[in-house]
Amino acid sequence: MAVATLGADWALDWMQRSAKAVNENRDELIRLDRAIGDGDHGDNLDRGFRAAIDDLVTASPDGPGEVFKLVAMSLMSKVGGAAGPLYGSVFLKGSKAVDGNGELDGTGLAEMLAASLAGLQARGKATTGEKTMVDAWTPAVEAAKAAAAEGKAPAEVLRAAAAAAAEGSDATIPMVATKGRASYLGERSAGHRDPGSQSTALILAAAAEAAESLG
Amino acid sequence: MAVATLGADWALDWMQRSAKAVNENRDELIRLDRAIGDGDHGDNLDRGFRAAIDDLVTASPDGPGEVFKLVAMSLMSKVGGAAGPLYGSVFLKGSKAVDGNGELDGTGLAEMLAASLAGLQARGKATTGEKTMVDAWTPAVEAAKAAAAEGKAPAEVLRAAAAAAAEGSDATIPMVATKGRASYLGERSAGHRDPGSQSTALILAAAAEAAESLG
Amino acid sequence: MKKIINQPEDSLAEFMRGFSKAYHDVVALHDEPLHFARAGGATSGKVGVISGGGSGHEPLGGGYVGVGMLDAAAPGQYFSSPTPGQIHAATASAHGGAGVLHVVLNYTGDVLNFESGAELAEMDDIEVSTVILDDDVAVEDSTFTAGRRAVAGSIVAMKVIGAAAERGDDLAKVTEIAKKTNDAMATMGLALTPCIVPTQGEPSFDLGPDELELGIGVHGEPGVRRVSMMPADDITDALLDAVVKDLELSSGEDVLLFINGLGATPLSEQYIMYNRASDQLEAMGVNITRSLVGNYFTSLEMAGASLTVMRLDDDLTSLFDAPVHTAGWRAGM
Amino acid sequence: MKKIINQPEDSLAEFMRGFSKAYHDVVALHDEPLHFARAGGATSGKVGVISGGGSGHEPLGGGYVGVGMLDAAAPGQYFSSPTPGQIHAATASAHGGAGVLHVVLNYTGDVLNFESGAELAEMDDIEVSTVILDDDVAVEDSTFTAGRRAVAGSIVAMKVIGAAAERGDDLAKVTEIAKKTNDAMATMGLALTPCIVPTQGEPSFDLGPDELELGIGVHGEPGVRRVSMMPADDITDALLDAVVKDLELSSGEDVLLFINGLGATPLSEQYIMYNRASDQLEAMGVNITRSLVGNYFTSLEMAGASLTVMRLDDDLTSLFDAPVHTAGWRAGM
Ligand SMILES: Nc1ncnc2c1ncn2[C@@H]1O[C@H](COP(=O)(O)OP(=O)(O)O)[C@@H](O)[C@H]1O
Ligand SMILES: Nc1ncnc2c1ncn2[C@@H]1O[C@H](COP(=O)(O)OP(=O)(O)O)[C@@H](O)[C@H]1O
Ligand SMILES: [Mg+2]
Ligand SMILES: [Mg+2]
Ligand SMILES: [Mg+2]
Ligand SMILES: [Mg+2]
Repeated sequence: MAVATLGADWALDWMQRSAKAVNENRDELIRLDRAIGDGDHGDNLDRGFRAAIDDLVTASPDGPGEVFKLVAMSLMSKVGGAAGPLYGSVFLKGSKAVDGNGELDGTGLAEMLAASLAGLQARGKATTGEKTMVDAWTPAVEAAKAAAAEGKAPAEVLRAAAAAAAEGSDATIPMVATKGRASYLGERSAGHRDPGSQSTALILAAAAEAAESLG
Repeated sequence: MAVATLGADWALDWMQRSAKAVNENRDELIRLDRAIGDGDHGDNLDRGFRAAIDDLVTASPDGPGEVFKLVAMSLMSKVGGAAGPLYGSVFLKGSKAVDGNGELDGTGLAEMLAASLAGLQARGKATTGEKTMVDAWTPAVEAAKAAAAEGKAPAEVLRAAAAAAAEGSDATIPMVATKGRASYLGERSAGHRDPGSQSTALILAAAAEAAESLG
Repeated sequence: MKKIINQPEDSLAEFMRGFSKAYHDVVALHDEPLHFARAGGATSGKVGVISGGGSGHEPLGGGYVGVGMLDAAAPGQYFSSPTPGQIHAATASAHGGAGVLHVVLNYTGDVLNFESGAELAEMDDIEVSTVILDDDVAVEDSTFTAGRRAVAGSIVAMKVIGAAAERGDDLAKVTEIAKKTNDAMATMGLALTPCIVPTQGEPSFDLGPDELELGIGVHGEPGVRRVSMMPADDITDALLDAVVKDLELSSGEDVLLFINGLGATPLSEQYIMYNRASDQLEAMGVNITRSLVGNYFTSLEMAGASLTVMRLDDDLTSLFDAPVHTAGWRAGM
Repeated sequence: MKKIINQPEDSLAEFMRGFSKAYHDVVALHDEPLHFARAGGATSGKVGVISGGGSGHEPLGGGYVGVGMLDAAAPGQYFSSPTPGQIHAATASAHGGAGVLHVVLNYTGDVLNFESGAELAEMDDIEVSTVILDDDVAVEDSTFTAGRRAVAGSIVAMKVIGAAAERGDDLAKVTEIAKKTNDAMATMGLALTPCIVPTQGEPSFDLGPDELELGIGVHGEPGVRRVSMMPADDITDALLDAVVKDLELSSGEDVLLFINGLGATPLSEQYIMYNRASDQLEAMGVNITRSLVGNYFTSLEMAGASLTVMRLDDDLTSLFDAPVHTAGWRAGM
């Protein structure tokens, strides 16, 4: 039976799994970004998550809130590109949503993800349908909220979010970009998956796996 | 039976056939020069002979001496590279060897070719065995002299010269260059035909054909 | 990947170290956070001018830092914008007490990171003003996109803006000139072959052996139209038409004509474009009073070029002519 | 052949026309015979300095004509020396009454054509002196070859020689400085990819996807050794070793370190070489008192670079530092 709340261990494991997933999918993310952007998304995130993991190892964060804050700072100071400040906001706002350094139950997770999305949108000013990572985050947050409202366990909430993010990413394929570098292509951006939506799906899948591995 | 002397018509026809041969072998000469030089020999000579033909058409040279002098001036002023001044000297000294604007018999041809070779060597300071066009001209002159001494007709003298030039060019293949651009390669120049010896063989073959076409 | 590098991930650091040693009389390399500043430090009482962006657009990075141009620059990773920390540090290095202008190239990443960098600088009580450059007409300006991109014209903008700061204009005035400069120019480019970012190891895009791409982005972002190879005159006309239309140029006007090479295109090909464009502009009655041709904003070893036209008045002309001493642009001193 | 050209055989003329329009304040293009001269004409009483050689080594041709460098230049076809007529005309344009120095790059074609050009000029009663440059150590100097080749160091030689003429040295003295300059320098280069001469339409040589060629000639003449790709540090060490050995450099000496790009090699890669070479020279106790990095002598769009070291004394240093205003090199004015 799944654990009822997630703490610092889960948060650390999530980040480690994210770093691994990004690293394994580095070339794929580069390929996606090359089609409608400048081809550096895989490199940016790989560098950023490596730096974050290094920082996490030297610091000893007490709870998930501190983990996310450290990750946010690493991403913002090491990544650059659009992904740096955007994922930086995601984790910074997420960290603030974690009450103290408390553990997160299903509802807490859904609230944290909602805060992350709000941070992303405050920074990037994008809404759904603009072919950005917002198109993965928005359905993920909705799915997490629905699962939490049904009283699902944290691992299930995260799995629902991850599945919705993946679908959301699929849905970016036919879209015409109106934000970010891909928007410079206009109609020619249609027919390609948005790289940021794909990295979002990878990162949320890592969150679910980390929770599931707790049993 | 072959004609006994060659005049302006032959000289003009020679130059036209030379221009054609160089043009048809332009890529081959480029390829040879690329292996041990800078790849422009075909382009240099093609440009030079085109210019020479243009100049010949507007001028109306009275005899072979005038034809060769005009060609020498065109090559020297239009070609550049090593081939420009070298072939320039060849035709300039050749033109001076033609008595007045007289017709050339076998002996006259052999003398003219000998003067050409002397001009080439005065300019380029190369001797045989240095992997240059001198290695084609030297046997050509010897063969022409021998044929003339045997009283051969002009066409036969030139055919002998052309055959010897072709053999002389073959002989450059194993040589190590010690003059011209190929000398910068040292030992690595061995195993490749010298492009200038090849163009010499083409030009002397054109001389023989022009004579043979007179019947 | 055939490149003169050691470990791909060390390339940037090694290049920057070599650069700063070779040009130690002009620029200083600062670490943690990484940025370039003038060797002499900030000029007291002068408006500071900084820029920044992804590396690989040579000689940008430190190449335009020096008297008459930038006070500092924040170089990101290859083709990736610098971080807020770098921008903050560059701003502090450039601050001579009269505020700092951020010259930002219009890419989402650059804009976001410069916004955060400006916030950090303002927390230090440095007055920051921002101009966003977007000279590329290949991408239609529309409220439905992130706007137009910034390409080679940016370098001329940095030159003109730097000269205004150097002559003592205040922050408001320098900002105004910066906006005017951006409005006065339009650029469009093309690429024939891609480049390889060392840390990516693969070509930034694929083009057939007989294809070229019009309106290419300087990071290899796809352009407007992929077409079969055409003669230089046709290529030039396609670029010039778009630029002239955007600027609504008319007979009797004075302009700068600027051909920029993307890296692997010989100068001779750039001058062939210049030759055509100048004939066409003259035929329209436009006066080319200033010219610039060369690799001023590359995409590593991409083959291709861009064409920029900038409308000139007396003030912009004298700012363009003002002395400048940087690694990448030197004149009059 | 992907190039921004029209008809291949028109490329040179179109490029030169574009170039001379863009730089009409510095150089003038003269036709029949084709050559470039300073826009203001010869300087009365000054020794004239001319050079010439095949086109494609950009920005050579007209790019180094101007105050502080050349008075005139005779550009040949791509990679083919100019004709005696061009050299004669360039000599006449450069003659200010104090004689003219021919700065000749050591290739048989160049030497032969300059000899004839000098003869023609002397028939006009112009005193001509000649220096033959041969900085390339890749090719062993030996009485059995046509000697060493002239490569990138030639540009530094032209700068130094031009400065000596500009300060008023007479023909004998300028010639002496020219010879001393040539003796003080050594260069070696490498190539990663060939270039395509427009009129040839094919790569100048073939190299495997994982090969490089050490000691390559600037026209694509085969080099010393074809080897597998190596790290930048190893490449740099190989070039530097040959150069240091040739110059018999020793600790405590002052030198110029010059990295030259052949066309398609990004500046960042050139600075990676600079970074390594400067560390190595410093470790030997050699002082790098002057630096130069960039595309000063290209082979069209060849990828590759060369490394030049020049021993400096006070006089050569001040000539290197003297003001210069040409399209390709500008400083101090
Ligand atoms: N305004 C925005 N809001 C949300 N996401 C954005 C925005 N702009 C870009 N993105 C995301 O950023 C991704 C690109 O990131 P990255 O390649 O690292 O940066 P850059 O575009 O600077 O090279 C896009 O795929 C998209 O998902
Ligand atoms: N000193 C010399 N004497 C005679 N022939 C020479 C000499 N130097 C070079 N050549 C000839 O010139 C040819 C090269 O001509 P070309 O390619 O047109 O000139 P370049 O070497 O200037 O590119 C060589 O193949 C060789 O036959
Ligand atoms: Mg990207
Ligand atoms: Mg040749
Ligand atoms: Mg990027
Ligand atoms: Mg040649």
